Amino acid sequence: MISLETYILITILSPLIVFLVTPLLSRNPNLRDLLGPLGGVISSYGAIEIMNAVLEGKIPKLDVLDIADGIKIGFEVTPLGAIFGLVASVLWIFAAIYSVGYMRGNQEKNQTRFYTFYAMAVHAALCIAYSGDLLTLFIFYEVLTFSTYPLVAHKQNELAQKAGRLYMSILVGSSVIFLLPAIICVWVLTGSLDMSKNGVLEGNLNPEYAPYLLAIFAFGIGKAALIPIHKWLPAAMVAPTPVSALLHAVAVVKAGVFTMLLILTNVFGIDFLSKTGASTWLIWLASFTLLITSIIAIYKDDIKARLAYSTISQLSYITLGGALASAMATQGAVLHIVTHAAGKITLFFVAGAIYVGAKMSKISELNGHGKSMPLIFLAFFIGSLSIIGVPPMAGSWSKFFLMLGAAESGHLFVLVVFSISTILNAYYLMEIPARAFFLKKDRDIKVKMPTLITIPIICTCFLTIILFFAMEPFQKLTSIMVN
Amino acid sequence: MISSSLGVWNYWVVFLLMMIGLFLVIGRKNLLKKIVGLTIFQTSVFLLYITFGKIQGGTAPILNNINNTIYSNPLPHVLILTAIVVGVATTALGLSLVLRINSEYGSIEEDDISAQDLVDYHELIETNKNVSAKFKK
Amino acid sequence: MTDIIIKNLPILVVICPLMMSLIVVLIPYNFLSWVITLSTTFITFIFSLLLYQEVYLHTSISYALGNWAPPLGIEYVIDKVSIVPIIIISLISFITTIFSSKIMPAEINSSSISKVYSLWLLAIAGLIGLVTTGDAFNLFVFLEISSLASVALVAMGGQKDKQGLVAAYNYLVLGAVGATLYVIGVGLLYGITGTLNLADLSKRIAEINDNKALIAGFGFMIIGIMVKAAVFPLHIWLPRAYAYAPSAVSVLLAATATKASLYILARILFSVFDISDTLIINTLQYVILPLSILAMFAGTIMAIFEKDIKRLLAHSSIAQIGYITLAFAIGTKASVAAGFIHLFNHALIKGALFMAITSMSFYINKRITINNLSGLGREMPITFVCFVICSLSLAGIPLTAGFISKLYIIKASISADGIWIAMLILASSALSVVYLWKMIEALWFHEGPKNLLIKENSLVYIPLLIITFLNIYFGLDASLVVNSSFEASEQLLGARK
Amino acid sequence: MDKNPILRIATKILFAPIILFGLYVQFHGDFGPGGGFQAGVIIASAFILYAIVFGLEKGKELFPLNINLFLLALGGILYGGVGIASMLLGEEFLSYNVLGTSNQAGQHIGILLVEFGVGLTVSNVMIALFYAFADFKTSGETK
Repeated sequence: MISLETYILITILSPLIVFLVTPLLSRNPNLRDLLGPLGGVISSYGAIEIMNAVLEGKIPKLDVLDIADGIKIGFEVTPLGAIFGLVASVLWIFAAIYSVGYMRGNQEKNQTRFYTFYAMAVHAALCIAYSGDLLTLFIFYEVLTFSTYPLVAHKQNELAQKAGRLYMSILVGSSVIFLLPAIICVWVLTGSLDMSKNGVLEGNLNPEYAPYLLAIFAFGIGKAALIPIHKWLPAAMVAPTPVSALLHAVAVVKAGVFTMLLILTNVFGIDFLSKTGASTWLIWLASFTLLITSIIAIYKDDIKARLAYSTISQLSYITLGGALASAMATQGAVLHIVTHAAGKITLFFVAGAIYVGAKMSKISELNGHGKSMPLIFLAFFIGSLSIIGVPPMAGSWSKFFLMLGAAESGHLFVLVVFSISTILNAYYLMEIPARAFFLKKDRDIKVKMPTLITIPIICTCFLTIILFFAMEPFQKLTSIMVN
Repeated sequence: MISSSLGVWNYWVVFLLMMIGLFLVIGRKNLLKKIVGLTIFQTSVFLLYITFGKIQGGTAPILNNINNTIYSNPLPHVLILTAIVVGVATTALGLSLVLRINSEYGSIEEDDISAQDLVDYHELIETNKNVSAKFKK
Repeated sequence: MTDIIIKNLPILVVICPLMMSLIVVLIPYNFLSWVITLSTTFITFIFSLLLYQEVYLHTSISYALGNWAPPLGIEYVIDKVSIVPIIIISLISFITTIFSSKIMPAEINSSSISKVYSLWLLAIAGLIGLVTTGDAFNLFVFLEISSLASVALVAMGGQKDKQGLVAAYNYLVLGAVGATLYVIGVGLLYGITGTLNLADLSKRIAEINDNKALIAGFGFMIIGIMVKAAVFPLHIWLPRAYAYAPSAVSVLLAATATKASLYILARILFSVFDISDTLIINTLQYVILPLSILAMFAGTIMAIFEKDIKRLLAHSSIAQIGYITLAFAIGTKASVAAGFIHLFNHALIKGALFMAITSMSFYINKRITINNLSGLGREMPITFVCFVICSLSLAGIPLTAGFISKLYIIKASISADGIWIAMLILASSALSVVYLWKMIEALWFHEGPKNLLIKENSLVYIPLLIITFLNIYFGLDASLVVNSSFEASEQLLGARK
Repeated sequence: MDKNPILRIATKILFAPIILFGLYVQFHGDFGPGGGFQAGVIIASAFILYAIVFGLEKGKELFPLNINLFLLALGGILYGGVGIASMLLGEEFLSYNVLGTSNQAGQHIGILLVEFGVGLTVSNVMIALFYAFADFKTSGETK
């Protein structure tokens, strides 16, 4: 029976192999484009095996490289890591297929470079998921930022460069100035870089400084897009849609909130937080981000910009869940990672499909085009239902647990925040299918939709429904994580 | 009384020379005068070392066969021998540079030189600017 | 034969390049002089590796010259502290000599090539001697040998661009003033203690408590060395000297010259004087610490606004020197070790960056400024990839050597509860990303002259590949560098704090 | 300069004694004041005097540049050679008391050779410097 360590290797190394092999195959595009989904399937297989192992309570551990005494690159799969790893690898399959359809539909230039860095980004995300200690986490967090830069600045025109510069300065700046010293503070305080199930800071940090250390951490994780450091996400929308689909709905932002949750649970520890109340300020900040970005999303006319702001608000759901420092809320937050990933990737796929098929990117132009692209808008409808949290979709589970957690932790005003934002979600997401199906068409456009785009959309859309019924293994994993 | 002040007297000269040398190096704009200042500065160090070596009543540190004569300490003298050679090397290098600068720039006044350098620097940046401007669409 | 070599290793490392520099000057054929220089630097590197082994066999080797017993005669001291700069200098000089084969003839007319290589070996011998000697005045002699040879080398740049002469002139005058200040300091200390041997000096200084001449001597010595090490306010000579020197020379000087003087600064501060007496603590806290913080920010900001790339890299060197002096100024064992780690890593990083830029200007045969960088990335892929990796290493991005040194400096400053110092370090290193990114963006994204038919010459990019590989290797497996630095700081600070 | 007979004759007469005095200073270095540096400068001054009075070309004829460079390097190599010889004989670098039969003789030989090496180098450096400055054409000929 293959040992656990090789599963970790399978999951992590398959995107790396795709990264190394793709440039060699730039001659024949078909083989090169096949690599992506193939790599995705292999790494998902590994991820599923790891998840089963973690479900049985085993903790796969693998030390790769010993840099110096006390510093090493080592992998250790936490329940949270297993979930994120599975989400990233499974959705990579669909995103790889989708990007082939999109890139060919749009005749984009230098696709080989695109696919190589695409695979590298997934590799970095998976390494973050399975990282064993804070330093490995930081190393691959940086590698993820640097491997996504060529994707964001793909078009190489003036706009892409400016967006790339903003993207890099915020993400690298925040992680170098805040996250690195925070990690080193933990290293100095606890004497080692490792994390443990219910927090390492218990005895080593006197409680008054806990909020300040948490603040350095929170503002260090630029990818979790809290208010002052969220500007990079809308700016990164200038990238081609497969990039914003996988990266800004799944890999990059999820790595951010994954790191946030990991810090909150495995470095600070839930009961240490609830005891010292160190994260109350984070609850206020997350709720504020949540509401403000939902309101901004309403005024955004461009589809991708609206989805970008909706992503920022959904990320704050997860940060809020973690900050509530209650077992139930953390479970809700982790489940929200899964459901939001599935839902949001569908919405981004649809936005890309509309752009490729009908060359439209403004919501106001969508009136009456429901009939010409029925499947696409139906998928959008189901996806947004899941994000809003309507029962037959997976999103309802995570929102339910989040609200339960809010009640359990005694912060009742958070319940109010959740309900207001659900209403806002409904408003700005439902506007698109409503315009498409009910309003009158002002001009008709010949729609040419490549099949390679519709397949992934349908799959991810069904995923949101299947997840509603198949939420049981994820829920078991989060309960292992919490108690 | 004089001998005690004598020791002090030497150091006054040393540090006076040193400050004159430094002033010339910093104050003067002419490159040649800087080299002269530098040499004065280094000579003052030689004097400093020799005054350290002087032992009262000691003769020059050259062996003479009258036994138990007191010699002043030979070590500073030897060190200064090397320091002199170093001083010569520095001055020679400095002067040859001044010559080359004079033949390239036509003057050894610091202001004219830095003026010409500034002109060259901006010219270099300008020529490349329109090169890259041509390629920006 | 081998035991003679082993016994005389400390001196062999110095006289091997020194003697060969005298021989090389007589060789008329340019290629032959390059071959001899290359083999000499290679042998010196092998000797330094053997020395590394010897030092870790018995903790410190003292080698008396000309059968005068140590306190009187000149004593060469090799211990775990001085082996670090020796390895740095010999390694970098070997790689740079490979690099100089194609680059040197392009900038210096063929009649004076063998003279340049003799000066080249002389400068290397001076630097290695500076680091091995245990005698204060002998240190001055080597200081002068290395700086005069470097001035002459920089002046060679005057053949291509006349500003090289003025840069050499400034370097000479400032270097001579610095060295003379150092001699005055040594003289004052000799006047009080009566000895020139550094180890003996530190014993005698410990006995004298706060004698005025001692403080004056210390002051002169430190200022003199700070001029040579280009610590912030005294660094005016460095940008122009590195910018207008011939390409290969600027690579050598950028990576090794200041490193030797920084090591001497550490040796004077910590081993000659005692870290626990108030004089040193005050100097560290109220002089060197603020100066290095100023250096970090001034260097980086100057680099951001600089147009000429070689000057930009020189300004960034000043900022990096600020990191090293800051690490020394914090004064704990961990921070001095972090200083040594960055001493090693910065030599690799800055050497690689200068190599990349100078090979680019060699290919397009023009002086590189931010404007004519545009589009070159696609024309010369190997050089560009190496340049990107090494600038990531400068910014301290993980998996590179720069990250390791940044990690340890911040850890040292935080554990010396200087969280503000850590924040300042990170802010300035984040600022350094600005000018690095400006260059990378210009190289890759901007449109430039197409199909320049640049054929990347193997002799030029092989050393670049070697040094980039070292940058990554010491990022992945830094245990060698980290352990020897901690051993060095252990020995340097000894039983003290 | 070269048409003035008094100077020409004076230099012709003085040339040999200066060299002789230089050699005297050179080889009496270890008893009385003297040694390599001073002797080298004295010997160099003889050649420079000749070059000044008889013109640079004649000076170069007397003492050509490439020999000058060769001797310059030879002096340094001699100095280092003594050191390496003593190293090969088992002692530390430059402990030349090993060279001779007894310590005393070894010291004697060693210091003599070393001083001679220094004398050679210093004299040739001074001459080289004089040549460099003397025929420096303003056209920027390389140093």
